[in-house]
Amino acid sequence: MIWWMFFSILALSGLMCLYRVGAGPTPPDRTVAIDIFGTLVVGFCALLGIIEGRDFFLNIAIAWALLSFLGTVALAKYLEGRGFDE
Amino acid sequence: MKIFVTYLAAFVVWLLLTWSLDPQEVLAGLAVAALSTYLTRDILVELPPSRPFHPKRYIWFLYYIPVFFWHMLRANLDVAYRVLHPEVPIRPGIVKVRTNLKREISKTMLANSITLTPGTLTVDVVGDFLYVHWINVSTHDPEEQTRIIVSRFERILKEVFE
Amino acid sequence: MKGMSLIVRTIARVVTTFIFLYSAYIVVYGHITPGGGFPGGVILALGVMLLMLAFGREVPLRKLPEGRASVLDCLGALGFWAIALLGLTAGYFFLNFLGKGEPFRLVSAGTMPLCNISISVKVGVSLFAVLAALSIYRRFYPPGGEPPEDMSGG
Amino acid sequence: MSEIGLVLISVGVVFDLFGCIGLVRLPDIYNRLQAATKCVTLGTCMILIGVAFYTGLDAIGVKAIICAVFILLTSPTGAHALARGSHRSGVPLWEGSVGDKYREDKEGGEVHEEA
Repeated sequence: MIWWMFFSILALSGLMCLYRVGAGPTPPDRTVAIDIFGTLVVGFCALLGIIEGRDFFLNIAIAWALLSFLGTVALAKYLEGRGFDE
Repeated sequence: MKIFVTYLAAFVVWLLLTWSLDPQEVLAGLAVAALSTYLTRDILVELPPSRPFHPKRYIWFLYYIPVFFWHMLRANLDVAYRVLHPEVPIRPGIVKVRTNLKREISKTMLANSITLTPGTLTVDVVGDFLYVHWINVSTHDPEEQTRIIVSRFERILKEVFE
Repeated sequence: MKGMSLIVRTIARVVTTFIFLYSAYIVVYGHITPGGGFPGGVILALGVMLLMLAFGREVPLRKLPEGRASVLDCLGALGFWAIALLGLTAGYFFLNFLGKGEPFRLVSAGTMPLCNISISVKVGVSLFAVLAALSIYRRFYPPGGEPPEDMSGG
Repeated sequence: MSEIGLVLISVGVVFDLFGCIGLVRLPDIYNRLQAATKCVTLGTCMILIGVAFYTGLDAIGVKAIICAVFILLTSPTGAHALARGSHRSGVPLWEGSVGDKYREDKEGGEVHEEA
Protein backbone atom coordinates (compact mmCIF):
# COMPACT_ATOMS: atom_id res chain seq x y z
CA MET A 1 0.00 0.00 0.00
CA ILE A 2 2.65 2.49 1.08
CA TRP A 3 4.69 1.58 -1.99
CA TRP A 4 1.80 2.57 -4.21
CA MET A 5 1.74 5.94 -2.45
CA PHE A 6 5.47 6.48 -3.08
CA PHE A 7 5.12 5.51 -6.71
CA SER A 8 2.15 7.77 -7.29
CA ILE A 9 3.91 10.77 -5.72
CA LEU A 10 6.95 10.13 -7.88
CA ALA A 11 4.75 9.78 -10.94
CA LEU A 12 3.06 13.08 -10.10
CA SER A 13 6.48 14.75 -9.87
CA GLY A 14 7.40 13.22 -13.21
CA LEU A 15 4.23 14.63 -14.76
CA MET A 16 5.17 18.09 -13.49
CA CYS A 17 8.58 17.70 -15.15
CA LEU A 18 6.88 16.70 -18.38
CA TYR A 19 4.68 19.79 -18.13
CA ARG A 20 7.83 21.91 -17.93
CA VAL A 21 9.31 20.04 -20.89
CA GLY A 22 6.23 20.90 -22.92
CA ALA A 23 5.63 24.44 -21.71
CA GLY A 24 9.14 25.72 -21.01
CA PRO A 25 9.59 28.97 -22.92
CA THR A 26 13.33 28.55 -23.50
CA PRO A 27 15.54 25.53 -24.30
CA PRO A 28 17.33 25.59 -20.88
CA ASP A 29 13.97 25.10 -19.15
CA ARG A 30 13.38 21.92 -21.06
CA THR A 31 16.90 20.74 -20.31
CA VAL A 32 16.46 21.29 -16.56
CA ALA A 33 13.22 19.37 -16.62
CA ILE A 34 14.84 16.43 -18.40
CA ASP A 35 17.74 16.40 -15.94
CA ILE A 36 15.36 16.39 -12.98
CA PHE A 37 13.29 13.65 -14.61
CA GLY A 38 16.42 11.51 -14.89
CA THR A 39 17.13 11.94 -11.19
CA LEU A 40 13.54 10.98 -10.35
CA VAL A 41 13.93 7.80 -12.38
CA VAL A 42 16.95 6.90 -10.23
CA GLY A 43 14.75 7.03 -7.13
CA PHE A 44 12.10 5.00 -8.92
CA CYS A 45 14.62 2.28 -9.81
CA ALA A 46 15.83 2.11 -6.20
CA LEU A 47 12.28 1.56 -4.93
CA LEU A 48 11.74 -1.12 -7.57
CA GLY A 49 14.92 -2.77 -6.33
CA ILE A 50 13.43 -3.11 -2.84
CA ILE A 51 10.11 -4.44 -4.06
CA GLU A 52 11.55 -7.02 -6.42
CA GLY A 53 14.46 -7.83 -4.11
CA ARG A 54 16.96 -7.83 -6.97
CA ASP A 55 20.12 -5.78 -7.01
CA PHE A 56 20.31 -5.21 -10.74
CA PHE A 57 17.76 -2.39 -10.52
CA LEU A 58 20.46 -0.44 -8.70
CA ASN A 59 22.81 -1.13 -11.62
CA ILE A 60 20.20 0.48 -13.85
CA ALA A 61 19.95 3.39 -11.42
CA ILE A 62 23.70 4.07 -11.48
CA ALA A 63 23.79 3.88 -15.27
CA TRP A 64 20.80 6.21 -15.52
CA ALA A 65 22.39 8.77 -13.17
CA LEU A 66 25.53 8.70 -15.32
CA LEU A 67 23.58 9.10 -18.54
CA SER A 68 21.51 11.96 -17.13
CA PHE A 69 24.63 13.82 -15.99
CA LEU A 70 26.33 13.43 -19.36
CA GLY A 71 23.24 14.55 -21.23
CA THR A 72 23.00 17.66 -19.08
CA VAL A 73 26.66 18.54 -19.56
CA ALA A 74 26.48 18.00 -23.31
CA LEU A 75 23.35 20.13 -23.68
CA ALA A 76 24.89 22.85 -21.50
CA LYS A 77 27.90 22.94 -23.77
CA TYR A 78 25.63 23.16 -26.78
CA LEU A 79 23.78 26.06 -25.13
CA GLU A 80 27.07 27.89 -24.69
CA GLY A 81 27.27 27.84 -28.46
CA ARG A 82 30.36 25.69 -28.73
CA GLY A 83 31.10 22.53 -30.62
CA PHE A 84 31.45 19.02 -29.27
CA ASP A 85 35.20 19.13 -28.69
CA GLU A 86 36.19 22.75 -28.22
CA MET B 1 51.52 8.21 -5.33
CA LYS B 2 48.23 9.61 -6.58
CA ILE B 3 48.03 6.69 -9.01
CA PHE B 4 48.34 4.27 -6.11
CA VAL B 5 45.65 6.07 -4.12
CA THR B 6 43.30 6.01 -7.11
CA TYR B 7 44.02 2.32 -7.63
CA LEU B 8 43.16 1.60 -4.02
CA ALA B 9 39.95 3.62 -4.25
CA ALA B 10 38.93 1.85 -7.45
CA PHE B 11 39.59 -1.54 -5.86
CA VAL B 12 37.52 -0.66 -2.80
CA VAL B 13 34.66 0.50 -5.04
CA TRP B 14 34.89 -2.80 -6.93
CA LEU B 15 34.67 -4.78 -3.69
CA LEU B 16 31.61 -2.74 -2.67
CA LEU B 17 29.96 -3.21 -6.06
CA THR B 18 30.38 -6.97 -6.09
CA TRP B 19 29.93 -7.35 -2.30
CA SER B 20 31.66 -10.70 -1.95
CA LEU B 21 35.13 -11.90 -1.08
CA ASP B 22 35.28 -14.79 -3.51
CA PRO B 23 38.93 -15.11 -4.66
CA GLN B 24 37.88 -15.10 -8.34
CA GLU B 25 36.17 -11.76 -7.93
CA VAL B 26 38.98 -10.24 -5.90
CA LEU B 27 41.48 -11.21 -8.60
CA ALA B 28 39.24 -9.79 -11.32
CA GLY B 29 38.94 -6.62 -9.25
CA LEU B 30 42.71 -6.22 -8.99
CA ALA B 31 42.99 -6.50 -12.77
CA VAL B 32 40.05 -4.23 -13.58
CA ALA B 33 41.09 -1.52 -11.13
CA ALA B 34 44.58 -1.55 -12.63
CA LEU B 35 43.14 -1.23 -16.13
CA SER B 36 40.85 1.69 -15.31
CA THR B 37 43.56 3.51 -13.37
CA TYR B 38 45.96 3.01 -16.28
CA LEU B 39 43.44 4.49 -18.71
CA THR B 40 43.03 7.67 -16.65
CA ARG B 41 46.56 7.99 -15.28
CA ASP B 42 47.31 11.46 -16.73
CA ILE B 43 44.20 13.35 -15.61
CA LEU B 44 43.95 12.37 -11.95
CA VAL B 45 43.48 14.92 -9.18
CA GLU B 46 46.70 15.93 -7.41
CA LEU B 47 47.07 15.12 -3.73
CA PRO B 48 47.35 18.03 -1.27
CA PRO B 49 50.85 19.49 -1.35
CA SER B 50 51.67 19.07 2.33
CA ARG B 51 51.22 15.87 4.31
CA PRO B 52 48.30 14.30 2.41
CA PHE B 53 47.68 11.56 4.95
CA HIS B 54 47.63 13.58 8.12
CA PRO B 55 44.73 12.33 10.30
CA LYS B 56 43.56 15.89 10.96
CA ARG B 57 42.25 16.07 7.41
CA TYR B 58 39.99 13.08 7.94
CA ILE B 59 38.68 14.36 11.24
CA TRP B 60 37.79 17.66 9.56
CA PHE B 61 36.16 15.70 6.71
CA LEU B 62 34.04 13.73 9.18
CA TYR B 63 33.02 17.08 10.68
CA TYR B 64 32.20 18.40 7.20
CA ILE B 65 29.62 15.68 6.45
CA PRO B 66 27.08 16.50 9.21
CA VAL B 67 27.49 20.25 8.67
CA PHE B 68 26.86 19.78 4.97
CA PHE B 69 23.78 17.64 5.50
CA TRP B 70 22.39 20.07 8.06
CA HIS B 71 22.70 22.98 5.64
CA MET B 72 21.25 20.88 2.86
CA LEU B 73 18.20 20.02 4.96
CA ARG B 74 17.76 23.70 5.80
CA ALA B 75 18.02 24.51 2.10
CA ASN B 76 15.23 22.11 1.30
CA LEU B 77 12.92 23.46 3.99
CA ASP B 78 13.70 26.96 2.68
CA VAL B 79 12.79 25.95 -0.87
CA ALA B 80 9.63 24.26 0.38
CA TYR B 81 8.61 27.46 2.20
CA ARG B 82 9.22 29.64 -0.85
CA VAL B 83 7.46 27.25 -3.21
CA LEU B 84 4.37 26.60 -1.12
CA HIS B 85 3.89 30.25 -0.10
CA PRO B 86 1.00 31.64 -2.20
CA GLU B 87 2.91 34.63 -3.57
CA VAL B 88 6.39 33.09 -4.03
CA PRO B 89 8.62 35.41 -1.92
CA ILE B 90 11.86 35.72 -3.95
CA ARG B 91 14.30 38.55 -4.70
CA PRO B 92 16.82 36.91 -7.02
CA GLY B 93 20.06 38.32 -8.34
CA ILE B 94 23.61 37.33 -9.23
CA VAL B 95 26.33 38.44 -6.80
CA LYS B 96 30.11 38.16 -6.85
CA VAL B 97 31.92 36.70 -3.84
CA ARG B 98 35.57 36.13 -3.13
CA THR B 99 37.23 32.95 -1.93
CA ASN B 100 40.66 32.27 -0.46
CA LEU B 101 40.89 28.67 -1.64
CA LYS B 102 43.57 28.04 -4.23
CA ARG B 103 43.42 24.43 -5.40
CA GLU B 104 41.03 23.27 -8.11
CA ILE B 105 39.49 20.46 -6.09
CA SER B 106 38.76 22.69 -3.09
CA LYS B 107 37.18 25.37 -5.31
CA THR B 108 35.05 22.67 -6.91
CA MET B 109 33.88 21.27 -3.60
CA LEU B 110 33.14 24.81 -2.37
CA ALA B 111 31.08 25.55 -5.48
CA ASN B 112 29.14 22.30 -5.20
CA SER B 113 28.50 22.90 -1.50
CA ILE B 114 27.25 26.40 -2.30
CA THR B 115 24.92 24.98 -4.92
CA LEU B 116 23.33 22.61 -2.45
CA THR B 117 22.91 25.05 0.46
CA PRO B 118 20.15 27.57 1.15
CA GLY B 119 19.20 29.85 -1.69
CA THR B 120 22.42 29.89 -3.69
CA LEU B 121 23.61 28.46 -7.02
CA THR B 122 27.11 28.81 -8.43
CA VAL B 123 27.02 30.17 -11.98
CA ASP B 124 30.71 30.53 -12.74
CA VAL B 125 34.18 30.45 -11.21
CA VAL B 126 36.69 33.01 -12.50
CA GLY B 127 40.01 33.14 -10.70
CA ASP B 128 39.36 33.90 -7.05
CA PHE B 129 35.79 35.00 -7.61
CA LEU B 130 32.59 32.99 -7.60
CA TYR B 131 29.48 34.27 -9.32
CA VAL B 132 26.52 33.09 -7.28
CA HIS B 133 22.84 33.30 -8.10
CA TRP B 134 21.10 34.11 -4.85
CA ILE B 135 17.37 33.60 -4.53
CA ASN B 136 16.90 36.22 -1.81
CA VAL B 137 19.48 39.02 -2.00
CA SER B 138 19.37 40.48 1.50
CA THR B 139 22.37 42.82 1.32
CA HIS B 140 24.32 44.69 -1.34
CA ASP B 141 27.60 44.92 0.56
CA PRO B 142 30.15 42.52 -1.04
CA GLU B 143 31.90 41.81 2.28
CA GLU B 144 28.64 40.87 3.93
CA GLN B 145 27.66 38.72 0.97
CA THR B 146 30.98 36.91 1.11
CA ARG B 147 30.58 36.35 4.82
CA ILE B 148 27.09 34.90 4.45
CA ILE B 149 27.64 32.69 1.42
CA VAL B 150 31.24 31.49 1.49
CA SER B 151 32.35 31.31 5.09
CA ARG B 152 30.04 28.42 6.02
CA PHE B 153 32.33 25.94 4.31
CA GLU B 154 35.52 27.76 3.46
CA ARG B 155 37.32 27.09 6.71
CA ILE B 156 36.44 23.38 6.79
CA LEU B 157 37.37 22.84 3.16
CA LYS B 158 40.63 24.69 3.71
CA GLU B 159 41.54 22.23 6.43
CA VAL B 160 40.45 19.22 4.40
CA PHE B 161 41.91 19.90 0.98
CA GLU B 162 44.76 22.42 1.35
CA MET C 1 41.38 27.27 -23.74
CA LYS C 2 39.48 24.23 -24.80
CA GLY C 3 37.00 22.40 -22.67
CA MET C 4 34.46 23.45 -20.08
CA SER C 5 34.66 25.34 -16.80
CA LEU C 6 36.84 24.41 -13.86
CA ILE C 7 34.12 22.62 -11.93
CA VAL C 8 33.18 20.28 -14.77
CA ARG C 9 36.84 19.53 -15.44
CA THR C 10 37.59 18.65 -11.84
CA ILE C 11 34.53 16.46 -11.48
CA ALA C 12 35.51 14.72 -14.73
CA ARG C 13 38.95 14.04 -13.25
CA VAL C 14 37.39 12.50 -10.16
CA VAL C 15 34.64 10.48 -11.83
CA THR C 16 36.13 9.05 -15.04
CA THR C 17 38.15 6.29 -13.37
CA PHE C 18 35.03 4.99 -11.70
CA ILE C 19 33.02 5.15 -14.93
CA PHE C 20 35.58 2.89 -16.56
CA LEU C 21 35.49 0.60 -13.53
CA TYR C 22 31.70 0.44 -13.69
CA SER C 23 31.74 -0.43 -17.38
CA ALA C 24 34.15 -3.25 -16.63
CA TYR C 25 31.81 -4.43 -13.87
CA ILE C 26 28.87 -4.50 -16.28
CA VAL C 27 30.93 -6.49 -18.81
CA VAL C 28 32.51 -8.98 -16.44
CA TYR C 29 29.19 -9.77 -14.75
CA GLY C 30 27.37 -9.92 -18.06
CA HIS C 31 26.63 -13.62 -17.86
CA ILE C 32 25.23 -13.48 -14.30
CA THR C 33 23.20 -10.26 -14.17
CA PRO C 34 21.53 -8.19 -16.89
CA GLY C 35 24.05 -6.22 -18.84
CA GLY C 36 26.78 -7.69 -20.93
CA GLY C 37 29.03 -6.67 -23.74
CA PHE C 38 26.97 -4.05 -25.47
CA PRO C 39 25.91 -1.93 -22.43
CA GLY C 40 29.40 -2.17 -21.00
CA GLY C 41 30.90 -0.93 -24.25
CA VAL C 42 28.43 1.94 -24.38
CA ILE C 43 29.31 3.00 -20.81
CA LEU C 44 33.01 2.86 -21.76
CA ALA C 45 32.26 5.20 -24.65
CA LEU C 46 30.32 7.47 -22.27
CA GLY C 47 33.42 7.85 -20.12
CA VAL C 48 35.40 8.81 -23.20
CA MET C 49 32.65 11.25 -24.13
CA LEU C 50 32.86 12.91 -20.71
CA LEU C 51 36.61 13.37 -21.25
CA MET C 52 35.98 14.85 -24.69
CA LEU C 53 33.35 17.26 -23.40
CA ALA C 54 35.41 18.38 -20.44
CA PHE C 55 38.91 18.63 -21.93
CA GLY C 56 38.55 18.76 -25.70
CA ARG C 57 39.30 15.92 -28.07
CA GLU C 58 43.09 15.84 -27.60
CA VAL C 59 43.06 14.09 -24.24
CA PRO C 60 41.28 10.88 -25.32
CA LEU C 61 42.96 10.90 -28.72
CA ARG C 62 46.35 11.08 -26.99
CA LYS C 63 45.50 7.90 -25.12
CA LEU C 64 44.26 6.07 -28.20
CA PRO C 65 45.20 7.51 -31.61
CA GLU C 66 42.92 6.87 -34.55
CA GLY C 67 45.10 4.20 -36.17
CA ARG C 68 45.41 2.16 -33.03
CA ALA C 69 41.68 2.55 -32.40
CA SER C 70 40.84 0.90 -35.71
CA VAL C 71 43.28 -1.92 -34.98
CA LEU C 72 41.68 -2.50 -31.59
CA ASP C 73 38.24 -2.35 -33.17
CA CYS C 74 39.17 -5.11 -35.60
CA LEU C 75 40.74 -7.13 -32.81
CA GLY C 76 37.47 -7.07 -30.89
CA ALA C 77 35.51 -8.35 -33.87
CA LEU C 78 38.21 -10.90 -34.61
CA GLY C 79 38.16 -12.18 -31.04
CA PHE C 80 34.44 -12.81 -31.19
CA TRP C 81 34.80 -14.57 -34.53
CA ALA C 82 37.70 -16.66 -33.24
CA ILE C 83 35.73 -17.81 -30.20
CA ALA C 84 32.87 -18.81 -32.50
CA LEU C 85 35.26 -20.63 -34.81
CA LEU C 86 37.02 -22.46 -31.99
CA GLY C 87 33.69 -24.10 -31.33
CA LEU C 88 34.20 -25.92 -34.61
CA THR C 89 37.18 -27.80 -33.15
CA ALA C 90 34.87 -29.48 -30.67
CA GLY C 91 31.77 -29.82 -32.79
CA TYR C 92 29.92 -26.96 -34.39
CA PHE C 93 29.95 -23.20 -34.82
CA PHE C 94 29.47 -21.24 -31.52
CA LEU C 95 29.77 -24.41 -29.46
CA ASN C 96 30.41 -23.61 -25.83
CA PHE C 97 33.52 -25.73 -25.58
CA LEU C 98 34.81 -24.63 -22.16
CA GLY C 99 33.59 -26.10 -18.91
CA LYS C 100 30.36 -24.59 -17.66
CA GLY C 101 31.57 -24.17 -14.10
CA GLU C 102 29.39 -23.54 -11.11
CA PRO C 103 26.36 -21.27 -11.70
CA PHE C 104 26.45 -17.68 -10.35
CA ARG C 105 30.18 -17.56 -9.93
CA LEU C 106 32.45 -15.32 -11.91
CA VAL C 107 34.22 -18.02 -13.90
CA SER C 108 31.29 -19.96 -15.27
CA ALA C 109 29.22 -20.27 -18.44
CA GLY C 110 32.14 -21.30 -20.63
CA THR C 111 32.84 -18.93 -23.47
CA MET C 112 30.16 -16.37 -22.64
CA PRO C 113 32.43 -13.99 -20.61
CA LEU C 114 35.06 -14.05 -23.36
CA CYS C 115 32.40 -13.23 -25.97
CA ASN C 116 31.18 -10.38 -23.73
CA ILE C 117 34.67 -8.95 -23.37
CA SER C 118 35.34 -8.98 -27.11
CA ILE C 119 31.93 -7.46 -27.87
CA SER C 120 32.56 -4.70 -25.35
CA VAL C 121 35.94 -3.90 -26.92
CA LYS C 122 34.34 -3.80 -30.35
CA VAL C 123 31.40 -1.60 -29.28
CA GLY C 124 33.40 0.73 -27.05
CA VAL C 125 36.13 1.40 -29.57
CA SER C 126 33.64 1.76 -32.43
CA LEU C 127 31.68 4.38 -30.51
CA PHE C 128 34.95 6.08 -29.60
CA ALA C 129 35.78 6.22 -33.30
CA VAL C 130 32.34 7.64 -34.05
CA LEU C 131 32.80 10.38 -31.43
CA ALA C 132 36.29 11.19 -32.71
CA ALA C 133 35.02 11.36 -36.29
CA LEU C 134 32.12 13.60 -35.28
CA SER C 135 34.50 15.99 -33.57
CA ILE C 136 37.20 15.98 -36.26
CA TYR C 137 35.11 16.18 -39.42
CA ARG C 138 32.66 18.75 -38.15
CA ARG C 139 33.05 20.90 -41.25
CA PHE C 140 33.07 19.34 -44.65
CA TYR C 141 34.84 21.01 -47.52
CA PRO C 142 35.35 19.40 -50.91
CA PRO C 143 39.04 18.61 -51.51
CA GLY C 144 41.02 21.64 -52.58
CA GLY C 145 38.14 24.07 -52.70
CA GLU C 146 36.17 26.71 -50.88
CA PRO C 147 32.95 25.71 -49.13
CA PRO C 148 30.08 25.71 -51.65
CA GLU C 149 27.32 28.28 -51.50
CA ASP C 150 24.60 26.08 -50.06
CA MET C 151 26.79 24.64 -47.26
CA SER C 152 27.75 27.47 -44.98
CA GLY C 153 30.30 25.66 -42.85
CA GLY C 154 29.32 23.97 -39.62
CA MET D 1 15.90 -0.64 10.85
CA SER D 2 13.23 -0.89 8.20
CA GLU D 3 11.07 1.73 9.95
CA ILE D 4 13.91 4.27 9.73
CA GLY D 5 14.24 3.35 6.06
CA LEU D 6 10.55 3.91 5.40
CA VAL D 7 10.61 7.29 7.15
CA LEU D 8 13.64 8.39 5.10
CA ILE D 9 12.02 7.23 1.86
CA SER D 10 8.80 9.11 2.69
CA VAL D 11 10.68 12.33 3.44
CA GLY D 12 12.70 11.95 0.26
CA VAL D 13 9.63 11.43 -1.89
CA VAL D 14 7.97 14.51 -0.40
CA PHE D 15 11.09 16.60 -1.11
CA ASP D 16 11.04 15.35 -4.70
CA LEU D 17 7.47 16.58 -4.97
CA PHE D 18 8.43 20.02 -3.57
CA GLY D 19 11.25 20.29 -6.07
CA CYS D 20 8.93 19.57 -8.97
CA ILE D 21 6.35 22.06 -7.67
CA GLY D 22 9.18 24.60 -7.68
CA LEU D 23 10.02 23.62 -11.23
CA VAL D 24 6.48 24.50 -12.24
CA ARG D 25 5.83 27.60 -10.11
CA LEU D 26 9.03 29.67 -10.07
CA PRO D 27 9.43 32.38 -12.70
CA ASP D 28 12.76 31.97 -14.52
CA ILE D 29 15.35 29.34 -15.39
CA TYR D 30 17.82 30.15 -12.59
CA ASN D 31 15.23 29.97 -9.82
CA ARG D 32 13.82 26.76 -11.22
CA LEU D 33 17.31 25.32 -11.37
CA GLN D 34 17.91 26.23 -7.72
CA ALA D 35 14.72 24.73 -6.37
CA ALA D 36 14.76 21.64 -8.53
CA THR D 37 18.43 20.80 -8.04
CA LYS D 38 18.43 21.21 -4.27
CA CYS D 39 15.20 19.39 -3.58
CA VAL D 40 15.52 16.57 -6.04
CA THR D 41 19.15 15.88 -5.13
CA LEU D 42 18.45 15.62 -1.42
CA GLY D 43 15.18 13.80 -2.05
CA THR D 44 16.73 11.14 -4.23
CA CYS D 45 19.70 10.76 -1.90
CA MET D 46 17.30 10.24 1.00
CA ILE D 47 15.40 7.64 -1.00
CA LEU D 48 18.65 5.82 -1.73
CA ILE D 49 19.88 5.99 1.87
CA GLY D 50 16.45 4.85 3.00
CA VAL D 51 16.75 1.88 0.68
CA ALA D 52 20.12 1.12 2.26
CA PHE D 53 18.57 1.28 5.75
CA TYR D 54 15.60 -0.82 4.69
CA THR D 55 17.58 -3.72 3.27
CA GLY D 56 20.62 -3.47 5.54
CA LEU D 57 24.16 -3.89 4.29
CA ASP D 58 23.77 -6.25 1.37
CA ALA D 59 24.26 -5.87 -2.38
CA ILE D 60 21.28 -3.54 -2.79
CA GLY D 61 22.16 -1.26 0.12
CA VAL D 62 25.80 -0.82 -0.83
CA LYS D 63 24.95 -0.04 -4.44
CA ALA D 64 22.36 2.46 -3.26
CA ILE D 65 25.02 4.25 -1.21
CA ILE D 66 27.41 4.32 -4.18
CA CYS D 67 24.63 5.77 -6.32
CA ALA D 68 23.89 8.42 -3.67
CA VAL D 69 27.52 9.54 -3.58
CA PHE D 70 27.60 9.70 -7.37
CA ILE D 71 24.46 11.86 -7.47
CA LEU D 72 25.83 14.16 -4.75
CA LEU D 73 28.95 14.72 -6.86
CA THR D 74 27.38 15.12 -10.29
CA SER D 75 24.02 16.79 -9.79
CA PRO D 76 25.34 20.21 -8.65
CA THR D 77 27.91 20.05 -11.42
CA GLY D 78 25.21 19.60 -14.02
CA ALA D 79 23.26 22.49 -12.50
CA HIS D 80 26.32 24.73 -12.64
CA ALA D 81 27.06 23.82 -16.26
CA LEU D 82 23.47 24.47 -17.22
CA ALA D 83 23.32 27.84 -15.43
CA ARG D 84 26.54 28.96 -17.09
CA GLY D 85 25.41 27.74 -20.48
CA SER D 86 22.05 29.45 -20.30
CA HIS D 87 23.61 32.72 -19.09
CA ARG D 88 26.08 32.64 -21.96
CA SER D 89 23.36 31.83 -24.46
CA GLY D 90 21.62 35.03 -23.36
CA VAL D 91 18.64 33.90 -21.30
CA PRO D 92 17.76 36.96 -19.16
CA LEU D 93 17.02 36.96 -15.45
CA TRP D 94 13.48 37.44 -14.23
CA GLU D 95 12.40 41.10 -14.37
CA GLY D 96 12.02 41.28 -10.58
CA SER D 97 15.73 40.51 -10.07
CA VAL D 98 17.94 42.90 -8.16
CA GLY D 99 21.08 43.13 -10.27
CA ASP D 100 23.26 40.88 -12.38
CA LYS D 101 26.92 41.21 -11.49
CA TYR D 102 27.93 38.52 -13.94
CA ARG D 103 26.55 40.32 -16.98
CA GLU D 104 28.09 43.61 -15.84
CA ASP D 105 31.50 41.98 -15.54
CA LYS D 106 31.11 40.25 -18.87
CA GLU D 107 30.31 43.52 -20.59
CA GLY D 108 33.08 45.28 -18.68
CA GLY D 109 35.54 42.68 -19.98
CA GLU D 110 36.53 41.18 -16.64
CA VAL D 111 35.21 37.74 -17.54
CA HIS D 112 36.80 36.30 -20.65
CA GLU D 113 36.03 33.21 -22.65
CA GLU D 114 37.16 30.61 -20.10
CA ALA D 115 40.19 31.00 -17.88
